[in-house]
Amino acid sequence: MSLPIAPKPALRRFHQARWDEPVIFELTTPGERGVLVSRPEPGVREAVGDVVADLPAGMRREKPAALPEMGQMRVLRHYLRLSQENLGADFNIDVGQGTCTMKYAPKVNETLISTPKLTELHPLQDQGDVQGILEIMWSLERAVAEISGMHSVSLHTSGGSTAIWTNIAMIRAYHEANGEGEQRDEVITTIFSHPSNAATAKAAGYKVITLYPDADGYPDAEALRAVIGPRTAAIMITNPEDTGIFNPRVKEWVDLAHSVGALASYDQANANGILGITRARDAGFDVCHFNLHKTFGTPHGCGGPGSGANAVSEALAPFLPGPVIVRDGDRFALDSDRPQSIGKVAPFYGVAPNLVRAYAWIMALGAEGIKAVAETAVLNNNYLMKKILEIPGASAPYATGRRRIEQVRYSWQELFEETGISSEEIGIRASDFGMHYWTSHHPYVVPQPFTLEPTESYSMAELDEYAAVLAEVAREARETPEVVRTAPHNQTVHHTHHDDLDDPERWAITWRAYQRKYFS
Amino acid sequence: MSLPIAPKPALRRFHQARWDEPVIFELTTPGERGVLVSRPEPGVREAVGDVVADLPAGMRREKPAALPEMGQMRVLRHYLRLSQENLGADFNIDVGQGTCTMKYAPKVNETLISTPKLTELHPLQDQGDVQGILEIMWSLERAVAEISGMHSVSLHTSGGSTAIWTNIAMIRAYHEANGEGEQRDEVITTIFSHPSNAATAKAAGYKVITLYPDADGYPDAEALRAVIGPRTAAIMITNPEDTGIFNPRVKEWVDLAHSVGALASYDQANANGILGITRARDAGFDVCHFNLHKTFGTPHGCGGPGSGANAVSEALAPFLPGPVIVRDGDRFALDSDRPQSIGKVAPFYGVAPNLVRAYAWIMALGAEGIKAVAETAVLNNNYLMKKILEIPGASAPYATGRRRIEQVRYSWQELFEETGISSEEIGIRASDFGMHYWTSHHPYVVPQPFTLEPTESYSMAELDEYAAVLAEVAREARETPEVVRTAPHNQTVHHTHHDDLDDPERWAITWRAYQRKYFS
Amino acid sequence: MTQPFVHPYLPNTAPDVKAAMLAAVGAASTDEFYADIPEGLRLDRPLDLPAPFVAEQDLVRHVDGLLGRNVSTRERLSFLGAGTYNHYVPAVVDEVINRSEFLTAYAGEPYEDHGRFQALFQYQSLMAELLNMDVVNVPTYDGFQATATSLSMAGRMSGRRGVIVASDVLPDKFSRVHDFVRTNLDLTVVPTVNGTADVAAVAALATEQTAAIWVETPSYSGAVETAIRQLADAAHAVGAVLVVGTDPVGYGVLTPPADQGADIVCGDIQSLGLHQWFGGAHAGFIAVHDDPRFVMEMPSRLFGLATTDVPGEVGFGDVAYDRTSFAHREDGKEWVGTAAALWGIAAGVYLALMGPQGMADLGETLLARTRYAQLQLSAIPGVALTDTALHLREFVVDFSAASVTAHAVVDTLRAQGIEPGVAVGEYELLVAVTEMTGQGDIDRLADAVASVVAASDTADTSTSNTEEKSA
Amino acid sequence: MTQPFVHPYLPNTAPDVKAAMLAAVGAASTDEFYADIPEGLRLDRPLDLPAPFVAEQDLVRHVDGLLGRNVSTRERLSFLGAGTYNHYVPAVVDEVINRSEFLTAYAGEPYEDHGRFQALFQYQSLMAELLNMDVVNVPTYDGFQATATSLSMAGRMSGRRGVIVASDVLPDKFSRVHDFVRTNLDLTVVPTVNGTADVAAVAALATEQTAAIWVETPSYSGAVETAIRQLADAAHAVGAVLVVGTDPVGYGVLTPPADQGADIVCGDIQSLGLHQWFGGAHAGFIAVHDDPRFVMEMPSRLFGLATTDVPGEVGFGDVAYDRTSFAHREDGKEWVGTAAALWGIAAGVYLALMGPQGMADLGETLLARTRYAQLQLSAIPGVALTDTALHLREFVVDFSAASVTAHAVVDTLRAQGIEPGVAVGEYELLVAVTEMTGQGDIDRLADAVASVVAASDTADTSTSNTEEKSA
Ligand SMILES: Cc1ncc(COP(=O)(O)O)c(C=O)c1O
Ligand SMILES: Cc1ncc(COP(=O)(O)O)c(C=O)c1O
Repeated sequence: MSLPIAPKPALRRFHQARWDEPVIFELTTPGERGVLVSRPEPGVREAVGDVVADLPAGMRREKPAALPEMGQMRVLRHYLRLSQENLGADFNIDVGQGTCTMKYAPKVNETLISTPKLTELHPLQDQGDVQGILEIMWSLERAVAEISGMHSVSLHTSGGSTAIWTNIAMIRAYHEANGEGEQRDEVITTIFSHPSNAATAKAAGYKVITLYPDADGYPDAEALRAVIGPRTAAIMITNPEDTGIFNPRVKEWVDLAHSVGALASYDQANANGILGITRARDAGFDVCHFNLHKTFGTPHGCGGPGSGANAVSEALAPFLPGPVIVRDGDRFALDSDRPQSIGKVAPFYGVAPNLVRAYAWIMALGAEGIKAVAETAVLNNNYLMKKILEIPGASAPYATGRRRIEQVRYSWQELFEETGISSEEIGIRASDFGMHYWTSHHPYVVPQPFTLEPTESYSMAELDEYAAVLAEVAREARETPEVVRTAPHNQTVHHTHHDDLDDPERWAITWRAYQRKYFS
Repeated sequence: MSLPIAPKPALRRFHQARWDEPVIFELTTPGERGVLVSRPEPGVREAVGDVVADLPAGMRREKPAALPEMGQMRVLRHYLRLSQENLGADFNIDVGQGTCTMKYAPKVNETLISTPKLTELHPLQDQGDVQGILEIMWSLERAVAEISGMHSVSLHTSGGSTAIWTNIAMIRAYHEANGEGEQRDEVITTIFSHPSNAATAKAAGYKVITLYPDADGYPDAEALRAVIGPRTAAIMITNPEDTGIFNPRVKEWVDLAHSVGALASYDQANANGILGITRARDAGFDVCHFNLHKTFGTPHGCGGPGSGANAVSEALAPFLPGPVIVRDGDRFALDSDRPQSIGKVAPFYGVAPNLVRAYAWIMALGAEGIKAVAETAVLNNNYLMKKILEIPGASAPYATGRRRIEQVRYSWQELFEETGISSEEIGIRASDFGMHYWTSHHPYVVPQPFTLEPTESYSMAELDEYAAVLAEVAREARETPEVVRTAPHNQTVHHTHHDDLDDPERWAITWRAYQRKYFS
Repeated sequence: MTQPFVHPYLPNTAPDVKAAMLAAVGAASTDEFYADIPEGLRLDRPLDLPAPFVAEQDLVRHVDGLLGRNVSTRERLSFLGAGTYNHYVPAVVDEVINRSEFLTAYAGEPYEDHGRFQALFQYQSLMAELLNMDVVNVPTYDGFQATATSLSMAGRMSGRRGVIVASDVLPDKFSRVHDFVRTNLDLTVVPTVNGTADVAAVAALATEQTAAIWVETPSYSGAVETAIRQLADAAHAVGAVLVVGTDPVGYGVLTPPADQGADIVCGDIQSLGLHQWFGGAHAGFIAVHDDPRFVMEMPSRLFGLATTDVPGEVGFGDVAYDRTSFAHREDGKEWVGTAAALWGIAAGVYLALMGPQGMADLGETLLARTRYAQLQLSAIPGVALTDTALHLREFVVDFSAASVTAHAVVDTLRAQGIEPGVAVGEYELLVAVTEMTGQGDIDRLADAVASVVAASDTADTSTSNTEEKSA
Repeated sequence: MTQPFVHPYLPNTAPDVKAAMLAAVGAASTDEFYADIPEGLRLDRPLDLPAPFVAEQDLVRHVDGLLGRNVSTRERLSFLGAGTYNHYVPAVVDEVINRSEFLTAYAGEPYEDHGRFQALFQYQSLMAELLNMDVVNVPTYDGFQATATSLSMAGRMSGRRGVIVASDVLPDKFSRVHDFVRTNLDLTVVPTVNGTADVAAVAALATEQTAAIWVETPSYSGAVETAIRQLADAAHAVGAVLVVGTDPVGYGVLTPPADQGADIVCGDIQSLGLHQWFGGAHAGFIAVHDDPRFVMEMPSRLFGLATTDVPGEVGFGDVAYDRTSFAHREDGKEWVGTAAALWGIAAGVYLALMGPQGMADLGETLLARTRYAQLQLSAIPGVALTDTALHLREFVVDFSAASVTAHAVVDTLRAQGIEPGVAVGEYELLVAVTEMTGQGDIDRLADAVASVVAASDTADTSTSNTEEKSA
């Protein structure tokens, strides 16, 4: 063959890196060293003697920890190889982690945070030495307040769910402060609100009432009316819900809550489509949270650290975790003198690198840009929905014919009925094309679910590519189902057997447990 | 199947990442932007008017440059995908780029250089503002002087070959200064000295005489005696040569050169096995160079920037490129007042990031460590040689039964005769196992050559793995030659056709040329 | 500039693309997509945010300018600890966690995210070796949360409410734990003696209502608990569990609590390869034995080994996913969400680099330098240690005999570029020493403290006490 | 500590491994491997090097300490250029070239190093679009080398020795080029008029002995050559080629020399996505038309497209490898070696990010700010421009009318944290303006200069000249 090169086929011929690396313990070589540590100086040794030999009886570790012994480059190589076996959002069209808002985490923000002036800042330094970061945090609080319409903001938590915990912890403290702590022992949520709303409320001691949507998939205000009452501490809802459907009667929900003395808590992790469009406080919510690692462009780090932002009305402000940042002219200070505060929710003041990233993200876009984020996210979502619904076997249950906000919970139920191929299998096969989606959307109220949230970050061409892959896999499900069932084929590893993972006799959660269970 | 996991097979089941990305121009979407640039302020616009419209006739570009238009994340994704399709030394057992000394480039050095105090330093700043980098450069010069035994060092060049050019440029200036510029028009080198010695001498105007080794593969002193004389400007040799063989009579060579008034120039790019063991000046050399990107652990960057260090005797010191760093107590300064200097060899003072890396590498090891580098490199090399010579069909021509220093030029001639499979084909097939070697060792004095240089960086286990792969490919060459011939199979791309590349009518060196030749 | 707003982060703001996409879905404008949002809830003005820096170079100048106003512990000599420690982070750790593949990934399957599963399984396994325990979770948010959850686990397992707090706990940690568990558990604090647990008092308090005894080692003040075995026995005697909150940094030389009877060991891994990050880089571990009663109470993800269709291939998956709130909402164990996986990967790389010898060396260095600092400071007239316990990395010095407040010491030394520690009482200063604070640094601290004390001595003639205070 | 020397960079220094390897090859010690090195050449003492910092943390402290003594252009207001420029480097550029895969790779085949081949092919292609030329090399060391080689190519092609230097060339560049070509070429400098080429004088000098006319645009002083077409005609009239040395940064708005008859266009790409690096980040490009007479004279590698066994797969390989010294030693064209590939990848990423609009915006910003700076400075009494040519990014101001030396200006402004430029004559200062120096920065410079001049004015009553000097 000679030039020119033939046109590329419709679908990418992908193969993920496969290094077939052993588990790191198998790479050990006695005597190798990965990094050397500063050792006590002769003067120190002389002064203190042999501190290890002098340890009290029983306090000296008998056998060295059975960590691997490896040269530095081999450790590096091992982990670099593993990294290539991981599909970060920078690499794939990461629209398949619906509700998780995988957007571009701008590289410039990585540059900004990589200064020792942040990495090596101690939280208890002289406040005069930390004015820069305090100003950034304060400014970020103010921006979140404006975006939510709320009065005060805390940035302390390192994830969305712990921010939701903080919401309920503040609600609990509020009712207690009003002498209604005992009386209000119920929290109402909806099935398409993120599970952490239910789970944190339960952990805080509440009975959880979960409402199901009406026939059109809209949150059911009549159902709410039926259960809400003097025992209600709060409604805790996501909006748009995990279906991408916005509750048009959300204000009515909030008003209902208030009418019985309950508070309204808004899980705003799904805010990406409504930034600058509508605000939590304007609908009357008392408290809400955002995931900075979703909506505000901080990276997800394989599952954290994220960053939660809790925003509250003036009435709830005294309950925010402490300390808070206060501004006095050009100076910023930490104020811990807050008697009604729920106290600490995290060691210090939040995930500083993520706070700087989120701040930089906002400052790169401004009001106009942030609104464009929302508008582009919904445009992308409705565009992708059109593409997906063209695939035979795919559907978007509920609110048929209506637009969605930033994501859609789809269903492969039709395809499943026709072919027996499950949504999970389709997702796995999609990975053979360098894409994938996540299917943990329990309980499967939507059968054979998959949730796509294209955010603002992906180009039209990429959305087309993603839809084309799903169409191809759906075709395979009909025409060559074995290919799908035995997938993945172009991946780092092959079809994995999960039975051992649920059996205490057989599971192996660490290498040492594995060795003990199977080789001793 | 259930746990435990079966043992891994002897050879890694590798597949390199395959993203099947188009050439970047095909990713363009009109209107997208990758990064925005600071624009003239209103006040500037007012003062200067429309500078573009005001350009003199013919000076304003008519059609915008046909660069792609892409959002930032898509540019990033494209290049990140390409990066995974590249096998850096961090990823593979990179012993196959013989003579290139692929060693660990310590990651800590990347951290050290990534400060704005280096990246954003301008070479013409107030010398008071650049004392840190000047001290590092000065100290590195001193270390190279000690390692070579030479008097003075320049770090200006950005590669080994340009350092060799600098050697011959200094030699030329020296002879000219002595009135022998015209007379001395020949340079003598050996066939197993790196080609750049011959090529730079030619570029400097010299006639090049190339000597072949004696029957044992040792540089042939009698051959030298036969050609050396009053026309000789210099001998320019590598030692150990590209075969890994050290010339035991090297002092005799240098003395011979001096006896006819010629200079002796030492290509020390292959010094990795002799650091702290033997020194250029101690053998009488007048000038030598090191590749900091080989011996001193700076990364190769896909082919540069590297960094060359030229070291010279006191007699040659006046000819070093300018400026030089001078120390005065605690202060370091740049001295440009050097009338005999050959002048500039590069824009400023060398590849600063590499100079800092090399300095840090030396300071991490010290005298004991650096000698251990050499000893470990030769241990690794002789160990690997043993493993390779156990493979039927592989041989190490010359000096049979003797040890080598840091590398060995091997031959697959026997295997080739038996199977018709060439060394190049074997190298390509090895890439299916995540390894490879380079075969550009022209002219093929050693037939079907491959050169392995394991350096000090690879563990015994990795050397075993490398040898096992070659053994396997050699077995395939005999038993399933088609597998080898049609390789690669587990790579980013498949067997590539190279005919178009040598035909001016058909070659396509840029996208625009390709479009013009094939699509217009 | 009347160019349309096209932003590098928003490819589909390119006008032609946007128009094509709108056309494809049959919408006249993006407004149509918001049909479900009532007019009354629509924000009718632009957000009131500062003018942006859309050119990347301008953004950098702005943010660099702000961060440039910070002065870090690299520019000060720092003995600050109290939860966040100044340990060395090997460059390879940062290299790995800054890899785009890890940094930007989230929740892929064990196929396309094999690397993440393996890296986190290895983290679990490496921690397990350091702690001599068989099960370690994918990190939760921080050591505060890990401890709160560990105590809650004990409560859920036993159905009891009582928790005896046997050690001095960092007040902020106590605050977090208390608010987290207070609906389900009652915390009773038993004052320590000479820095560590009053074993007899603790044992005496343990009853059939006790869910757990909670020990911290090193404690708030850096004291190492040497009576874990006895405390475990006391717990076990009443059917309770021993929860040990700890910092794993010392277990290269110290006996891990599991070897002394601990049932749940938990804490923070910031010391293992994470920068200080202004207190923003914490991650919590919970370690238990391989006992399903314990394991099934853990809320976090647990990655386990699995076979694949190909012999010898190492596969991974979620162990007992049904525990989680992902699977069962409020019927799961507490909840699981985005937590601190990347920090776990970092700690794994750190432990792999350090190896047994590195951790042993580190432990020894910490013990030695801590002791050295204790000696140097307590040799200053008027300065005393508050206890004679074994200390790792932190200890408290008392200036009361010198009549100098801790705040005065802090203020004076800060003016010299030294952060001498955290004032934890009127006269008490919590000093942290790590492998980053060498002998010269400690000597400098001691000299500076001696000057402050001497200066006050001249001002105030009260006698000084060179003895260790509680000796 | 009597532990054996085991270093993290040297895995096989682990004693058991070393012993096993020695045993495997039948050697008693590593000394045996050096049998060929005569005793007399063996160094019989340890190298005399400073004591190392084997603990990584100590190394970092040491090197950070040294580099910490630098004060960078981020901490000063810098108008320094003269070959290295303060342009903005988008973060994505650094992310890509810092990827381990690119950073540590070298010379793999187009299979396992497909990414490198594609990235460099794309670099060539992106540069080609900016320059409107069909062939661009894999970068050589720097713009100095690129120019020296370009002229040598002209000499080799024509067999002639004459080179007419039509522009003001940076003296260091001239030095490098001269020493490189002097054996084969004679350089004749024709003085410029008003900053640019004296076309008539150049044309008059061109003969059948002329291999090339060499133009620099922007010149040493930042003057843009507007008569390239005429110079090309002059060259072509005698069978010579026009070699244009340039900085590609302006070609988003300026007509590229190829459109005006240039045969070889060469220069440096530091402006395209590389940091200043103390002058250590240069890379040279050579661009020619797709004419084998030119292409076959290029010493550097050239990557070209190729088909593979799989339709639609994009393959790559070396174009005309036989040109190179790799293939034919001294019979190749000059030589090829490790040069500056990574910087080329960087420049490719930069151009892909910038796109046509970004490069147009950048060009406009540079022209506008340059002009603005010229206006602001020349408005100061006693300060004049040295020519009226069109300038891009750099220009020279003359203080002779104010009787202030350039060095005095530099010294005074440095004390205020401003690097006002490079003194290039007793009274002449070369000032560089980029997209990084905003209006406020330029105003600050002008104010500072005005103060210096005013101060000297008070001291010295000589009249000042507000006219542009050579106008
Ligand atoms: C609506 C909603 N709420 C809460 C969360 C939980 O956030 P996190 O994963 O940070 O705990 C998510 C994340 O998926 C979400 O989509
Ligand atoms: C012995 C020898 N000399 C010179 C060189 C040339 O170095 P560079 O590639 O930096 O030009 C090499 C590199 O391969 C070499 O091995």
